[in-house]
Amino acid sequence: MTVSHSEPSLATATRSPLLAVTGLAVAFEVDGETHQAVHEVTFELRRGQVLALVGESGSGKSVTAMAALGLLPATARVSGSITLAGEELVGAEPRLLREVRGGRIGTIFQEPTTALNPVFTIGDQVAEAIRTHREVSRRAAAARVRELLSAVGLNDPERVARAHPHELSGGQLQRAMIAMAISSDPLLLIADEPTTALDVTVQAGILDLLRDLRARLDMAVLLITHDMGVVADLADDVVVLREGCLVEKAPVAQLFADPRHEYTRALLHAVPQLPELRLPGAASAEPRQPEPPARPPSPHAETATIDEPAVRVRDLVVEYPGRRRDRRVRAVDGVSLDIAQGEVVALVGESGSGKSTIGRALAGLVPVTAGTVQVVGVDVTRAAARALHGRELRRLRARMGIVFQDPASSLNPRRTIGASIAEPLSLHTDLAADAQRERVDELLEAVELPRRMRDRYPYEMSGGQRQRVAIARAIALDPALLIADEPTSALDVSVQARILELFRSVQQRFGFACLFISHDLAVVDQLADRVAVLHNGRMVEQGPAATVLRAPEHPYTSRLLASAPVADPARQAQRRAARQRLAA
Amino acid sequence: MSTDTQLAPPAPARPKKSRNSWRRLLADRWAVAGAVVVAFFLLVAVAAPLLCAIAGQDPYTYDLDALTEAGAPIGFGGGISAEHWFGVEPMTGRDLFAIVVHGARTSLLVGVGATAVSVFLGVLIGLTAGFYGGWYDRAVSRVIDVLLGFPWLIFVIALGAIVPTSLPKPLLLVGVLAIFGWTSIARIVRSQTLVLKRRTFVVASAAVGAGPWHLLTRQLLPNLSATIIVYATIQIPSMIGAEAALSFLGVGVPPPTPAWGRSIGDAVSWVQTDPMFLVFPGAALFLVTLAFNLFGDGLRDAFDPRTRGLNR
Amino acid sequence: NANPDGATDSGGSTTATQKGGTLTILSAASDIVFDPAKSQNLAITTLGLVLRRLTTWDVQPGKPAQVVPDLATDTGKTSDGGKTWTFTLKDGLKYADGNPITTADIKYGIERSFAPELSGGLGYHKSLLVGGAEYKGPYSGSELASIETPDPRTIVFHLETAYGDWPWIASMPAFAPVPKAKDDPRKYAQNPVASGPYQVASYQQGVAVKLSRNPNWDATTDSVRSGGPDEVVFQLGQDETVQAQRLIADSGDDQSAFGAGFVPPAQLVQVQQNPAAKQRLVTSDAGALAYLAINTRRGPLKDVKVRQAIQYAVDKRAYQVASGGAIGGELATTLITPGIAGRADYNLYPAEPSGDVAKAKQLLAEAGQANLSLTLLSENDQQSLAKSQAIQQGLQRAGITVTIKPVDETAWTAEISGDRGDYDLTLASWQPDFPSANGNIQPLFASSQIGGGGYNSARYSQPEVDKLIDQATAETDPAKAQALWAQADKRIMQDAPVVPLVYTRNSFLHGSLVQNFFVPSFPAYPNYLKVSLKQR
Amino acid sequence: MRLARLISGRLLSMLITLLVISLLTYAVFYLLPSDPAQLSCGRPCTPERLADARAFMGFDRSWLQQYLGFLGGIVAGRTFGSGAAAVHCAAPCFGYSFRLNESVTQLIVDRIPVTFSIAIGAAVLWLIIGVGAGVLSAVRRGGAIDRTAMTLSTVGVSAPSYLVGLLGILLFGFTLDMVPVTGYVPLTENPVQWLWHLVLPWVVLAVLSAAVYARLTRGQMLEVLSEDYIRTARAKGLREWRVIGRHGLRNVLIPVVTVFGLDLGTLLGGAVITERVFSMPGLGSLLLDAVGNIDLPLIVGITLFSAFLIILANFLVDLVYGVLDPRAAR
Ligand SMILES: Nc1ncnc2c1ncn2[C@@H]1O[C@H](COP(=O)(O)OP(=O)(O)OP(=O)(O)O)[C@@H](O)[C@H]1O
Ligand SMILES: Nc1ncnc2c1ncn2[C@@H]1O[C@H](COP(=O)(O)OP(=O)(O)OP(=O)(O)O)[C@@H](O)[C@H]1O
Ligand SMILES: [Mg+2]
Ligand SMILES: [Mg+2]
Repeated sequence: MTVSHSEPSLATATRSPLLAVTGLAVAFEVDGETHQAVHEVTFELRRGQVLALVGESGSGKSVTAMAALGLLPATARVSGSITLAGEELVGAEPRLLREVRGGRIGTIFQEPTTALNPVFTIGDQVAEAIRTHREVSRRAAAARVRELLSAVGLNDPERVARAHPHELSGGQLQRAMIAMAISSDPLLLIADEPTTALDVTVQAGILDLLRDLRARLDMAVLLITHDMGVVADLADDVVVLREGCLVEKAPVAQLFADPRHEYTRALLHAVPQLPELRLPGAASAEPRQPEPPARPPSPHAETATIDEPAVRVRDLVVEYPGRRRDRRVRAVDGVSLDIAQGEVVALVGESGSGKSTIGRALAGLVPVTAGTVQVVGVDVTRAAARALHGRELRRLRARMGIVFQDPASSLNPRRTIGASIAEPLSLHTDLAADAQRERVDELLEAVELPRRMRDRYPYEMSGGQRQRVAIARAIALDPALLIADEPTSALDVSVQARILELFRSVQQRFGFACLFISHDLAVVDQLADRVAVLHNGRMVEQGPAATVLRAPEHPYTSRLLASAPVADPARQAQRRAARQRLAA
Repeated sequence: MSTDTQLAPPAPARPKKSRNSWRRLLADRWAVAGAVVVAFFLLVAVAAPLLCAIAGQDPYTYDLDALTEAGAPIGFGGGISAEHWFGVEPMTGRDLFAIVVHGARTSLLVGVGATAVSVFLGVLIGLTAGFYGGWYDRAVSRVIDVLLGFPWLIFVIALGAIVPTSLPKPLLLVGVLAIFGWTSIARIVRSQTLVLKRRTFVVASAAVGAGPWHLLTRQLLPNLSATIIVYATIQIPSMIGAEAALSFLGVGVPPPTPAWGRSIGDAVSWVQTDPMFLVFPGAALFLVTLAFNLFGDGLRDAFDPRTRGLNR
Repeated sequence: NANPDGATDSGGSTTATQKGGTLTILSAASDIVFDPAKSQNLAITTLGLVLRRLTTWDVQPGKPAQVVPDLATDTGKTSDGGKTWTFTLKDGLKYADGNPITTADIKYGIERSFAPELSGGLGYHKSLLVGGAEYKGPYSGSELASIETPDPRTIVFHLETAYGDWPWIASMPAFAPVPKAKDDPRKYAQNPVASGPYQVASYQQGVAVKLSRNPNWDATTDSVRSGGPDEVVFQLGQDETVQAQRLIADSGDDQSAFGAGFVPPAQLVQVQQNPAAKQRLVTSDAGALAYLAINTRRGPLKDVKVRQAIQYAVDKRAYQVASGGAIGGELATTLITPGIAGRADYNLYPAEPSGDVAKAKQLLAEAGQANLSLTLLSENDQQSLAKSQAIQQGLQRAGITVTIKPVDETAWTAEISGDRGDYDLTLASWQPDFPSANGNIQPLFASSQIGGGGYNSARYSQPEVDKLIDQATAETDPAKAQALWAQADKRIMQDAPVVPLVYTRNSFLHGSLVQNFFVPSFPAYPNYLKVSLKQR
Repeated sequence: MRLARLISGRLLSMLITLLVISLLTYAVFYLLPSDPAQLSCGRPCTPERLADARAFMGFDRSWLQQYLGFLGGIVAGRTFGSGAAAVHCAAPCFGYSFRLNESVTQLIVDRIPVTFSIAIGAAVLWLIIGVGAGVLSAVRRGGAIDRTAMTLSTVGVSAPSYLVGLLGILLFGFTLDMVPVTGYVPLTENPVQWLWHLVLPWVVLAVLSAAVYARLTRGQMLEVLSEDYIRTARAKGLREWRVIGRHGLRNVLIPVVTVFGLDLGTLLGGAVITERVFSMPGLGSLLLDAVGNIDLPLIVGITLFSAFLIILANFLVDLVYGVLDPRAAR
C-alpha cells in the first residue's frame, strides 16, 4: 500500500463512473409537512476509488446512501438519478435492486445494533448474505463466515458466529456488519460510519482491509464518516455536504491542504489534535497499579472530598452467562477504578474489552459476578441484587446520567424525542408541563438540535441527531455522575466540538464526575483528567491523561496511540508506515 | 399551575404527539368509518326504546298471526312488512327489528364490557409477570394454567345454580367472562414483555431512574399497543358469542331479554327455512365486529408512528 | 280434528315385510345400554330387538297398545286378585348361543336389577315384589324369595299388594332372561345374551353399535317382531339437526336409515316445505303430556285460586307454536293422554287457545295477588327456552311476572325430583312407561312421589287423590280401574296443580327405502321391531 | 443441564397445578345442582334406592373424602363395589366410569386418536392460512388483499362454530356432495377415508381460528417491518418473500406461538361443538356426554387430561420463546 492518495483519482479518471449521482433530491413527509433532506446532490464514483462523504450530522449523508439502494422509507420522495454502471437505480425494478443490493453494492449501516436481526446468530446472518448471491454449500458458507469474521479482526470468530447480536459489544457488531457487507466481494461498498464503534487499533485494521479490498477487487467505496483521520487515511476524493447541499467536492489532498468552502474550513479546524507521541524505548509489560489520583486536576477538586470518591470500583468481575455453562464470557476481569467527584475519567481500550460493561455495572444494569461497585457511597452491587428497580437504586439513578453506546436502540420508538428527553424531568422533578417543555427546548438547543425536532420520532432522525438526543437526556438533570459511552461517535467534528464544549461547561458548572468511554484519543485528551486503558477485560494502565497519552507504558497503549489517524493525508501515510513497523 | 406560567406565552392546549395521532387517525378513512359505525350502534343501543317506539314494536310481544301454524314466519324475507321491518322471529312472532335493536344493548354492554375488563386484567397481569419474572411470574403462569385447565363448563353450571336471581346478570356475566377471558391476553402480553424488557430503550429508561410503573406504562405498554388493540378487537365478538353460551347455562341474561348471541344461536337451525332470522342479528354482529376491527387497525397505525414509513 | 293438514302421513303405514338389507338408526345418544337391569327402553325400541321379556306390547297404527305374551304363553294369571302372578314359558326358546331359556334366568335377571351396581333401569317391580325394598341383588349371594321358579318353564311372583297392571310390568326390560353363567355386570350392557331376532355384533362406545341376526330366534314364537333387515346399525352421537338434514337429503346409505330422535322444529318446517321429505315424515297422533307444573308448596301458589288463574292466563297457542304448531302437539285439557284406555275428555277451565286473561285477572284479584312474580325453572336447550318464553309471555298478560331460570338437564331433573323444590313453575312432559292411566297419574300426583327422586313436580299432595290412586292401582278389573283413574284425573285438575298444555306429537324422519315405519299413539315412538327395508 | 433442571422443576409445578385443578373440580362438582345418583336411580326412584345408588358411587362421602379416594386410586389403584360385581382399577387409576363401565384412562385413550386427528390437522391448516393471510395483508397493507382478508377474518371471528359446521355440511356434504358429512374412520383402518372424513372438520375449525392468527400476525408484522434489520435484510438483496418470511416472520412468531399453544392445548382436549356437529367420537363429545350425565370420574379424568395438555403446550411454548428470540431466554 504505497500508492499515493492523489494518484488513484487520476488513474481512474478515464474510466466511466461506477456510481453516478445526479441531481439527487430527497424529501420526507413529516406529519403533513415536507422536509427536504437532500438537495440536488451530484457526484461520481469510479471503480477502485474511495469517495468520502463528510459533513454535518443530519446533512443527508445516510439518506443519500440509502437512496442508492432504494431503501428509503415510503415517506421519502426521491428525485434525480442514481446509476450503477449505467443502470438507473431510482425507481428501478425490484429484481434489479435485489441483484444490486448485497451483490454489487455491499452496505455497512450506521447503527449496527439495530441493523442486525436480534433473533438470528451473527453466523447465520453473514452466511445468508453469502448464500444470497452465490451458490455455495452451507458448510462452505460457514467456513467463509469464520474467515470473514477473523478478517475484520474478531479474535474469537467461532464465538461471534454463534452469538446473537445482543451478546456482542458495539464494536464487535460493527465488525460483523462489515464482514456481511464485504462477504460477496461487491463492486461498491457503502460504508456508513464503519468504524465509529471501533478503537483505533481495530479501526486501523479495518482500514487496511478496505484498502486491500480496493486493491484486490478494484472495489469502490462510498465512505461516510465524520472522522477526518479516516478520511485522510483512506479517501481519494471528498464530498462535503451541509444541510443537504453539496458544498465542496475535491481530491483529498487538495481538500485538506486548501479547503475552499468556509464550512469545510470550519470543519477541518474543529478536528481535535492528538498530542505528539513519545514512544518509550522499552515498554514495560506490567500494568500500572491503579492508584487514586493524588490531586484531581479538575477545577472543582477543592469542593470534592478526597476520601469519598464518586465511584469506587474494586476488583470488579462481570461474567455473561453463555448458552452453556462452560461458555460464560468474562467481560470484565478484576478491574479497580476510582472516579473522584468532579473528575472525568476516560475509559479507552480495545473493542470488546469490557468498557460498556463497566459503564453498565456502574448503573447497576448488569449483575456483578464479583467485586464491589460503589457510586456516591451506595453499594450498587447490593442494591442491584435486591431488585433491579429497587427504590435505593432508583434514587441513585436520579443522580446519574447515561449515554448508551448505541443511541438508536436506547430511544423508545413509540415516543417522540421530546418525550424521551423529558422523561428524567418528569420522573425526578415536579416541573409543570410548560416548564418541562421549556427545559426540553433548552436541552435541544444545547445539543445543537432545532426545537422543531421535539416532535419527531427517533426513526425520523439521523444517527448523529439521535445521539445528541441521548446526550440531552443524560444531562437533563445535571447529574452527579455521567456515564457516557461513546457519546460523540456519530457526530461530525464541528458538532462534536460544540458538544464537547457543552460538556466542559456543564461539567464546570455542576462538577459532575464522568466516566467517558471513547476510542477517540484526541477527544479523550481534550476532556479527560485521567485515562484508564482496558485490554481484554483487564485494566492495563491508568493515570493522568497527559501522562498516559504522551508517555504510555503499556505496549497496548502505545499501539493504540500509534494507530490513531490524523487529519492530514501526508502525515497519516507516515504514521501508518510507522505503525506497521511497530506491529512488525 | 403556578402564577408565572400564566404570563408565559400560551402553549398549545394539547401536546403535539396526541394531536399527531389524532390527525393520523382522522386521516384514515377506514378507521373513521369504523368509528362511525361503532358510534351508530352505540346510539342504537341507547335509543333502542325510542327506535322501537317509532317502529311501534317491542321485543317481547308475540304475534302469532305473523306465523304459519308450524311457527315459520309468513311472507317474504322472514315476514318483512311495514309493521315488522326485519320480519319476525319464528316460533314466537316477536318483532325482529325490536329484538336486534334491543339486543344491541345487552351484546354491546357485555361484549365491550367483558373485553375491556379482561383485556385490562390480562394486560396488567401479563405485563407485570413478564416484567418482574421470578416467583411472581411463575405464580401467575400457574394460575393461568389452572384457569385454562379448569372445567369452566361445570363451574358455570354450578354458578348458575348458586347465584341468586336478583344479582344483576350483566355484571355477573362480565365478571365470569373476564375471569376466564384474561388468561390468553395475559400470556400474549407476557410473552412479548419478556423480549421487550431487554430492549435497550427500556434499560435506558430504567437507567435514568424510572420506576417499574413508569417502565410498564410509558416504555412497554406503547410498544404492546398493537397486539393489545388487535387482540381486543377480536375478543369482542367472542365475548358476545360466549354471552349466549353462558345464558344457556343460566348465568347470562335470561330470555326473553334480547341478545344477539342468543338470537344467532337460535337462528342457526333456521338457516335454511328462515335465513333472514340469521341475517339480521348476524349482520349486526358482523358489522360491529368489522367496525371495531377497522377502528382498531386505525388506532394501531396511529399509535405506531413508523408504520406509515414502511418501505416496499 | 286431530289430523292437521300439515301432517298427512300421521302414524305411518305398514306393508308386507321384506327381508334383508342394513338398517341404520341415527341416534343422538352416545351409547346404548343393553343391560336389561339398567335399561329404560320401551318394549318396542332398541332393547326389544335383542331381548325378549315375559310379555311385550303389541302396537298397531291407530290402535291402543296391548300387552301380549312374549316369552310367556300368556300375559300372566293371578289367582288372588292381583297379589300372585304366574307365567309359563313357551316351548323350545333358545338364546343366541343355543342354550335354552329358563325361568331361572328370568328370575336372575330380575334379581340383578335390584343390585345398586346395576341401578338406572325401570324399577316398577322393585317396590311391588315382596321383600323388594330390602333386597340388594344377587351379587352378595342372596336370592329374592318372592319370585319362585318351581320348574324351568314356570315363574311365580308374590306382590306386596294387589297390582292389576302386573302384566304390563312383566314387559319391562328387567323381565328379560339373563343366564347367570354369562353375567358379567361390568360388560353385560355391551354384550347381552340375545333372545330376540338380533344379537350385538360389535359395540363401539360413542360411535356405533352393530346388530346381526340371531340364528336361534324362532319367528314362530314371536308375534311382535318381524326381523326384517339382516343388520341393524346404530350410529351414535349424531347431532339432531345434522341427522334431520341427512334424512332430508336422503342419499346413499341414509335411504335405509331413520332418526331415533324427534325432528327439530326448524327442520319440521323445512320438511313440510319439501314434498319428497314430507312423505317420509311420520308424526304420532299424540304422545306425552306437556304441562306447566305449579309448585303447590310455594307462597301464593298454595292458593288454589292463583293456580286456577294461571290455568286461564297461560297462552296455550303460543306454547303450541313454540312446539312446532299443530304438528308438534294438540291442545290438552286432561291429564290422561289420548291412546290410553279409559281416558275421559273434559275441560275444567274452558278458554280460547290463547287463554282468558280477564278471567285470570279476576281470579288473581279475588286471591289478592295482583302483582305476582314467579320463577320458571327451564331446561336450557333452545326448544325448552322457546316454550318457557311462550308461557312467560302468556302469564305476563295477566300481570304475572315470570323470570326464566335456565339450568341444564341434569340440574333440572335434580331440582324437580329433589327434596328442595326451589322453583315456582316448571315445564315438563310425561310419557308413561306403560300404557295405563296408572302410568299417567301415579308418578306425577301421588304424594309419595314428591322429592326423593319422584316426579311429582307440582309437589301436589291431596289425601283424597292418594286414596283414589291406591284403589285404582289395586283394581284388577280394567274397566273399574279405568273409571277410577278418570275420576282421579278430574279431581286433580280441580286443584289445578298443573296446566295441561299439549299432547305432544312426535315427528320422525326415515329414508326412502325404509318400510313399515309407523308411530303408534302409545308410545309415540317408532316401532323398531317391525321396520324393514325395501329390497331393490 | 439447565434444561434438565428446568424441566424437572416444571414437571413438579405441573403436578401441583394438576392437583389444584382436580381439587377444584371436585369442589365445584360438590356445588353442582345436579345429583349423579339421581340419574342412575332409575324410574320410579325411591329415597332408599337413591341412597343405595349414592353409596355405591361413593357420593355419600364428603367431597374431600372422595377426592382423597381419587388420589389414593392414582397411587395404589382402587376397587369399586363388592362381590361378583366388584371392579378393580389398577394402580395409576384415574377413576372408573360406572355409567360406561370402563376405566377413565381407557375411555380417554380410545378417544385420543380422533381428537388428535382433528386438532392437529386443523391446527396445521389454520396456522398456514392464518399466518399466511396475516403476512400477506401486512405486506399489502391497505390493498385489496388486506381488506378482503381482514373482512373475511371478521366473519371468521364472529361466526358461531356450530353455524360454520352446519353450513359446511350443507354445502360440501349435501349440495356439492364432495365429502362425507359425519363420522370418523381410524387412520389405521383406511388412511384415505380418514383424511376424507376429516377434511370438513379441519376446514371448519381452521376458518374459525385462522381469523385470530391472521389479525395477530398482520398487526405484529406491520410493527416488525419497520425495524432496521428488515432494511438490512433487504440490503443483502434477499428476495422479498425471504425478507418477510424469514426475518419478519421469525420476529412475529412469539405472540402467534403463544396463542397457538393455548389453542392447540385446548383443542387437543376436545373440540366439543365441532365433534358434535360432525359426529366425531372424540374427547370433546366424551366430555359433553360426561357433563350431560354428570359422570364425575370421567369429567375429572378428561379435565385433568386436557389440563395436562394445556399446561404441556404452555410449557413447550415457554421453551420455544428462547429459541424464537434469544433475548427472551432468561
Ligand atoms: N425517515 C425520516 N423522516 C423524516 N426525516 C428524516 C428521516 N430520515 C432522515 N431524516 C432527516 O433527514 C436529514 C438527513 O439525515 P441523514 O440520516 O442522511 O443524516 P446524516 O448526514 O447521515 O447524519 P449523521 O451523521 O448524523 O448520521 C436529517 O435532518 C434527518 O432528520
Ligand atoms: N449479553 C452478553 N452475553 C454474552 N457476552 C456478552 C454480552 N454482552 C457483551 N458480551 C461480551 O462481553 C465483552 C465485553 O463487551 P462490552 O460491550 O463491554 O465491550 P466494549 O468494551 O464496550 O466494546 P466496544 O468498544 O466494541 O463497544 C465482549 O466480548 C462481548 O462480546
Ligand atoms: Mg447517518
Ligand atoms: Mg461498548
